[in-house]
Amino acid sequence: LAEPLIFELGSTETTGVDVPEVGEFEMAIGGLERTSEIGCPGLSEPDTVRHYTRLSRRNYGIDMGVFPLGSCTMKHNPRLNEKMARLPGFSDIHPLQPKSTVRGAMQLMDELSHWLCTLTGMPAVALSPKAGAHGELCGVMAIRSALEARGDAREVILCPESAHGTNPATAAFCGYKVKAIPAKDNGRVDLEALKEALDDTVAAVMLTNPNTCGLFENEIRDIADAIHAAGAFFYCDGANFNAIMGKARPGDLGVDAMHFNLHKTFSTPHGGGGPGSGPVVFSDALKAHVPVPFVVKTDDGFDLVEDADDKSMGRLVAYHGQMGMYVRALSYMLSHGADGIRQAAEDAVLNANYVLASLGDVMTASFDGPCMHEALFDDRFLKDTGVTTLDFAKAMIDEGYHPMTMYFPLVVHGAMLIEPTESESKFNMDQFIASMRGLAGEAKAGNVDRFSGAPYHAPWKRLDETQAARNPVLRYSPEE
Amino acid sequence: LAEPLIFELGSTETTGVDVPEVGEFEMAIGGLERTSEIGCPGLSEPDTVRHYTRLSRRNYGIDMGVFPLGSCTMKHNPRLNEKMARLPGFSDIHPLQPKSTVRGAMQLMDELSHWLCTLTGMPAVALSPKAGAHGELCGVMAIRSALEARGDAREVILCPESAHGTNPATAAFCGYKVKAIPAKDNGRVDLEALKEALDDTVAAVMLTNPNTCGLFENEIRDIADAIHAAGAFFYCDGANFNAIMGKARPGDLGVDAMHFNLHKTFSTPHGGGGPGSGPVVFSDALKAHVPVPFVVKTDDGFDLVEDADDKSMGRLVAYHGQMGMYVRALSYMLSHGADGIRQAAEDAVLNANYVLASLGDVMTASFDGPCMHEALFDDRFLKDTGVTTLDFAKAMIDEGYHPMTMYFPLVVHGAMLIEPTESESKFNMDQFIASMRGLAGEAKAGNVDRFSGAPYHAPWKRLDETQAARNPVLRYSPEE
Amino acid sequence: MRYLPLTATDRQAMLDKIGVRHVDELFKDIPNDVLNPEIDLPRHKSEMEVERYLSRMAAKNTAAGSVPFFVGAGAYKHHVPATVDHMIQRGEFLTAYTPYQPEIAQGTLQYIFEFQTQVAQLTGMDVANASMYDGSTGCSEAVMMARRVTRKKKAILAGSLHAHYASVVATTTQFTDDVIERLAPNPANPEAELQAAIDAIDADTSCVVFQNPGVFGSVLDLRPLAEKAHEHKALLIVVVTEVMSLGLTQSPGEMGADIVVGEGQSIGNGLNFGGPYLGLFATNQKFVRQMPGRLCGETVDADGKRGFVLTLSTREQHIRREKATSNICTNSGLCALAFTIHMTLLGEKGLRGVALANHKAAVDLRDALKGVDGVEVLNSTFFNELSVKLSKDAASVVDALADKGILAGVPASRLYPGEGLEDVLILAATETVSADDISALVAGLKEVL
Amino acid sequence: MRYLPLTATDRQAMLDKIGVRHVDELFKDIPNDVLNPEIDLPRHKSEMEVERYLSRMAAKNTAAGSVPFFVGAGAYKHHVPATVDHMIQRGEFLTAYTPYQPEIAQGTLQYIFEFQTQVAQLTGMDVANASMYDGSTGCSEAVMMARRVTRKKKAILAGSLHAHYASVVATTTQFTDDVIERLAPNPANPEAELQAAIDAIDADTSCVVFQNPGVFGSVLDLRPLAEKAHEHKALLIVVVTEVMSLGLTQSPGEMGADIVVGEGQSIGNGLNFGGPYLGLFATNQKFVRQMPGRLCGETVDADGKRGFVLTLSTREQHIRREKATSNICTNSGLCALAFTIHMTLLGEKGLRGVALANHKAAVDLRDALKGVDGVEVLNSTFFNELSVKLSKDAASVVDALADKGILAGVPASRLYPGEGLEDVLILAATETVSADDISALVAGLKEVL
Repeated sequence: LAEPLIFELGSTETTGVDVPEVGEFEMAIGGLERTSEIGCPGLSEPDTVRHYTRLSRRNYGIDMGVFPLGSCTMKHNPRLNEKMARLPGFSDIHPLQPKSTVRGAMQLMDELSHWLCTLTGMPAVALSPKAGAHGELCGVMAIRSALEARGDAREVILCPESAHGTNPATAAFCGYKVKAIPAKDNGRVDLEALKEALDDTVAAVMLTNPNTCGLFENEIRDIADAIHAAGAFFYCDGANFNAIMGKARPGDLGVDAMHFNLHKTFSTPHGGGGPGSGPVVFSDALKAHVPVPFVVKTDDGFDLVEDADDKSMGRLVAYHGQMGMYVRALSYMLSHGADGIRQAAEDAVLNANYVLASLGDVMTASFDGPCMHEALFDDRFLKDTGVTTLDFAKAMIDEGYHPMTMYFPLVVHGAMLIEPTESESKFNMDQFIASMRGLAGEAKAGNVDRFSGAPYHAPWKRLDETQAARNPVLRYSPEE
Repeated sequence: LAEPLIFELGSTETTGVDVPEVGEFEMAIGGLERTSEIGCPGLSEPDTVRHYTRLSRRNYGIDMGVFPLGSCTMKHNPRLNEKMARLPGFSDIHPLQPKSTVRGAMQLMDELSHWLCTLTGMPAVALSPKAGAHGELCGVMAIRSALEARGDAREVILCPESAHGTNPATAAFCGYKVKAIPAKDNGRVDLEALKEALDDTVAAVMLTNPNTCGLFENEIRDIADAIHAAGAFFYCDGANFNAIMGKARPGDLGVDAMHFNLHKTFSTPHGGGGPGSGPVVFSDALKAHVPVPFVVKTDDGFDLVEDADDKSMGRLVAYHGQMGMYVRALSYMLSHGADGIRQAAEDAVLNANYVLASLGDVMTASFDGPCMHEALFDDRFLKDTGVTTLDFAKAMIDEGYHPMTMYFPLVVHGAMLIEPTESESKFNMDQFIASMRGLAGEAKAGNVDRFSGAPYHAPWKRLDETQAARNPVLRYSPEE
Repeated sequence: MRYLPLTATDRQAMLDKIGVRHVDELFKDIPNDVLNPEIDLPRHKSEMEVERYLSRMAAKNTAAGSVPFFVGAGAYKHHVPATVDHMIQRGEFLTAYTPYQPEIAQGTLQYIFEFQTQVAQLTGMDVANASMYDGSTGCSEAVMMARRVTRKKKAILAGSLHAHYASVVATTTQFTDDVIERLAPNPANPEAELQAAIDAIDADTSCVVFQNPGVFGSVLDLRPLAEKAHEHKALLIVVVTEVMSLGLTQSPGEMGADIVVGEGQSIGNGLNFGGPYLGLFATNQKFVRQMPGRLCGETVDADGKRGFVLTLSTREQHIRREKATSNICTNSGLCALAFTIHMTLLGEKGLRGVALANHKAAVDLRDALKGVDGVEVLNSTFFNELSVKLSKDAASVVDALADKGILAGVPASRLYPGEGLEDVLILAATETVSADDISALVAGLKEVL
Repeated sequence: MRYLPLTATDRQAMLDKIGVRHVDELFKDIPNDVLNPEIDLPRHKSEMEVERYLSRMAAKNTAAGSVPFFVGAGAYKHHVPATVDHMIQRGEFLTAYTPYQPEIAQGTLQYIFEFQTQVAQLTGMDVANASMYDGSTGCSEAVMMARRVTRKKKAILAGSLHAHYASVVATTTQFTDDVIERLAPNPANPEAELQAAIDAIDADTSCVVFQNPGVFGSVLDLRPLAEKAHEHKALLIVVVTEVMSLGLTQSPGEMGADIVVGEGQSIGNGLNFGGPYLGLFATNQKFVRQMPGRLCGETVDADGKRGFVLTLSTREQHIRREKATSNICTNSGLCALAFTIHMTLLGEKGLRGVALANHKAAVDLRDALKGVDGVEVLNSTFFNELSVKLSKDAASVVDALADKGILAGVPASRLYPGEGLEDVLILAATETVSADDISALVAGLKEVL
């Protein structure tokens, strides 16, 4: 059943709140009262609850089943975290309250910083970036600040072809030209090609490690050495940190800056597209350039530094960043502890390799194993079946699963990137594997109809994205 | 997709909690350690969340749509109530804490009592009964206590044929014989027959008012007078109080005792079958016999009376009753206020009469209007269609609605009792009416298939209740 | 009014459709002189106002989690995982009705089936029902069931039984010809309590009700009691007010119980000042048709797919009316859901672990109390609760400690007034009690005694 | 570990299937000498331990709701209905990903479409995006968008703009050749701020950024600014940090804005010490393809049924990579959901009512402050916030009042250090401020000044 829009359900006369009556008084808004209609309808509370309950039931989330979306680390969101973030002492404090009234908040930021630095072996962290891409921006700006501080005007950033789109976008945002580094047949960076590309125009190399093919860059230290030898900085995209947390520290591998996605690695909710949080850890070479604000220890507790000095890059956000996400991430870390964090990484990698080993005979793995936390397949096994990667993914919906990531990374044809995360049980994995094997078998058996119109059992059939883009309807209008 | 049982999903080795390690110590349980396996499987937290999320999606609740279940008052459950009930000052207090540490709890019970007494015009209330039927028990026991106190051994309770099953069950529970009072053609008690039945063996008359046909007993005062003239007591089943709250007070109508269903009238959640709460208000004639505990005002606040005196019937429950429900009910009352409570009753009655007026031409109303908060139809309009009340109700599921109450009250054939409550908007009512008209039209058009196999679009087809009762399987067993 | 969707325009259109001019024409059956009375209660309040009003009221109570806390006696403070409360608030659970339409209530029905199984497993019995109101009302239902089964009248309530439970049984049966024999509490000698119960059984006995752990905390082997009862064709009803104990001790079923009644609050549910709680009710297969309350059973749908329905409802009031086994209708569905979710999180492994942590806390408490002058520990066995004899009146000691911000337990005299137990205090120590809490209690007792 | 489902048995079976003996064989690509480092952090904790640990930390902060509270300056305490937080915690919303698979994400997509419409209606603009991180980053995106639209470099930031927003713009553009001209704040003369912004516009100007109500609270008619900007083919970017004001004042669209950037926190979202919040971003139809961030559009499915998809993604980084309009990827989905649910509850009627209650509270505050010696109210216009000049250093006054349990506002010097505003205090009064709160503030000020 279709759910109407609120504009079709409500009226501007209806409201789901009781407003205090204020009586007559002389206003002081300079004669600028709004006289036009705003047009926003209201619904009573019962109808509001129903509308959003029904909408929610048209969504698929981690809470419903396996969500093997590669590169996105769709792990369990503990409800404890939600409860902790809602403690009035965290949720009901203002970013500009006197510091004497937010000692616990400063302590929390300091502890979170300590965990992030310890897990990465890095000396400094900037908490404030609002999301992963924002963290990248922070990292690259720190690199540029450091280079400018030493009078070194470099203009190029190197990225592998398999990088997330945010990497080149961020580099361009900071005024850099982006050059691609080729990959080798084994899915890793071509070290020799990298060395050739590295010269004194290169400001930084941005690498994701484990990379977007789900592989660890096994020449990482040679890469780091080469970067540093060229006077450049090594930026690591930490999107895939889940695979190695507690197992290896980026600081031990020569990384100069790395952002986290707290909502991936440390289980703050994806929330249908955010909010995120993208703290960045820095090496000694970059730490002078971190943005304000940050927490420092004082003799009698903590202080917040809010004004930038000469070296700091400045301020990336109003206030102090994503406090609500910090609470959730620290709650996750405290719950797991050092032992549980390592175990989580091991289980994530184990689950991915279990998928790789269990599907390798019916689907085509792009690279030799072992993989890290995600298993990459391509569409060679669909050759001549008439079934595309997209079809295959949509058919997974009919099996009760969210599809894997498709067509990314770009370096293999028709990519299917499966990341189970550590949250999946063997029972779930075995069911998932059986479904995938079943689908692969049906594709090979020529059962094209099973795929071409999929999903059949979702609330909607495939949606027409072309029409949406050609004639964008971005808001409700009554004349429709 | 079927959801396995936890016994099929989990293992006794798995747990979703982290237990503190206590080390070795000498136990003191008299050598009675459990050595046998308990057999309860555990699930990790993510799998637990998924299991119950998926189960929940197989349910229909008020939050999903119109729930016109007659006699059950399925009104909106405000989320504020849930939030208030979870304040640690209410949810995290022990019933046997020192009274000096629960002053707020006693105040809340006192205020709730005040609201219930004021709305009914009755002088006393017993809060502790755990549900409506338990409240009935409390009421009838008070009546018997009062009769015994005056040395009057009566043995009969009169109930109308249309009564809820709990009424005769309760009367029997208290050692009374139950005799039925016939109804008149207009759906009300036959006053003359009642008068005839009333003699000095009758302890009480139990009436639901508004009655289960959705009608107000318009001879209520004559009924009360007749009851009292016979030396009997007038028990009113308050299940349908929603129709008259704020509009009329049972105390003004000669009622001696009436229970509430807080989960119906005052919006505490039905919760798939409870918990309920069944406070009972009493007239002066009965108030000496209320059970303990109860709150009394003192010079410096409140006190809890926990020990029964000679007149009190005793104790019906451990502790103080359903505190969590008291908080929700008072939150509802404070939110509505005296004005909103009356408005709610009017809207509930208006919605029901709107249904009656809008469906009267295509379905057969059992009695002439106006009705109170529910509209009663019977199956005369389905005559010769091959469609039964049950079929019709199940077809409503395919329209996206919870069925109405069927085959109750027993006094009309193939009853369909529709109670929209005040929570429904006109928009919702119009959609519902259109669906019902559509179904009635299809039934009359002979489209029997539409009904006989219904529901077609629910997750399950009709379930075999006969098999369940013939060979009861009441628990999971591994050998199955 | 934020909960009322009808607008003034809607109301007028609807009155027009009905064909009346004023809504009060719909209330014409109500005698006119009592219609629309003056109601002397406040007008509606905004959500913010209600929230502030009730929050101020709540703040006048001392929350268990905010102080050293040793109060038990049938209701226990345990840590309930956040997941439990989160899940039970899903609208599809919270706002569903009793599952009379099984096609759209399989969520409720399946969790009840899981719940019934878990309760049967925990208690060591064959079958359990879908929950009662609470332990005390369940106890009274058990006594009445024993009468139906045995067709005998006399119920023996042991001294170990929580006073409220005994009162509820007595109150509920006062207008029947049941005979209720209440034995005296004896905190100093639980074995004597057991023996007294054994001795009280005779040919007229329908059942003997024994709580284990007892209200004073002792854990006993009930096999001798079961034997004697069964010799006389009486039923043994075992009451468990601390269901967490079943993770550590032998089950009532193993000891020979015929009916087990439990208070399920400890698992999944908060203290809530005494309610809502949930009654556990389990028995053996042969007595199923004499059981009160709802039952959920497995079946199949028209396609042969496994599903669940309420069953054996011919025992119930809505079918049998005055011939029903009980008048109970509403159960504790949402509390049972909380129970079953918490049990699923725990599993056998977690339950055993938490139970052990409870026992350890109580052992630590006992050891600490042994060093306090004026305190004599009465128990030789216990799970997470024990009784002590104080050198002063227990109620006044509890009040004095409450003034110091320590909730020290339940004075036995609050449950058993006039029974000479003024110097007895009942203290519980669950997994939520820390070493600091125990130290605070000990220090407080030393000051007060 | 309660979040990790694999048992030891499972792990072994999986290793066997993979064909390795130890999990570390799967990590063989990591240099062996850095594998499995000693991590000097605590071991895992039970849920109860974590809850206690974090609760103690939270208790060291003063919650806004627990004291008289007048802190604003871009983040506001409002009453958010319980329904909002309840609904956003439904797992299907909370744990969904960005809606790239529209067939199973219509819940998210439809609410985004509703959100975009609501934001467009509130701001008086044609279209809005699916949200930015917050107002400050949205502001910086707006400046960069203006550059793309006008192909000019100079952005003028008016003195009314929140200092953090101006800093974010400056920081974010520091490595581009944009020219950022920051005008001085002037709390005593907002009209002069406006005139300075008008005067600063020239042919090189890409945009002028004006906050309304300004950071010091004044509400101005921006039509003259829009006229001058449009004369010079520059864009007017209006920043609204208190979106609740749009329920009472004319919209930026009505005043001629080309881009409206808002901080949406006030509706649906708590204070959260500054985040997560949500940026509102609206513009006119003709600029849609230069907009940053996600957009949801209407379409149909294969059966012709209305549905929604993310659209115009060719602007975005995952398609365009280094040529994208922004590097933004994650948005504030859940905060936007809270916004749209709260807006749905409010509706136009509720929004206007709450906005009026805010203004009334601020009028009451102004009137009360007028009676305090040493306090000079600087504003002649305001919505729910105003600035005062004190006879003492504002920061020390705020600290002194904090010690008395009153959170009195934001000293202007915290936002504008070294700009000679040490005696200026910014105070907000929302619908949550009671008459008692104002009395407490006045009494406190009288003691401190």
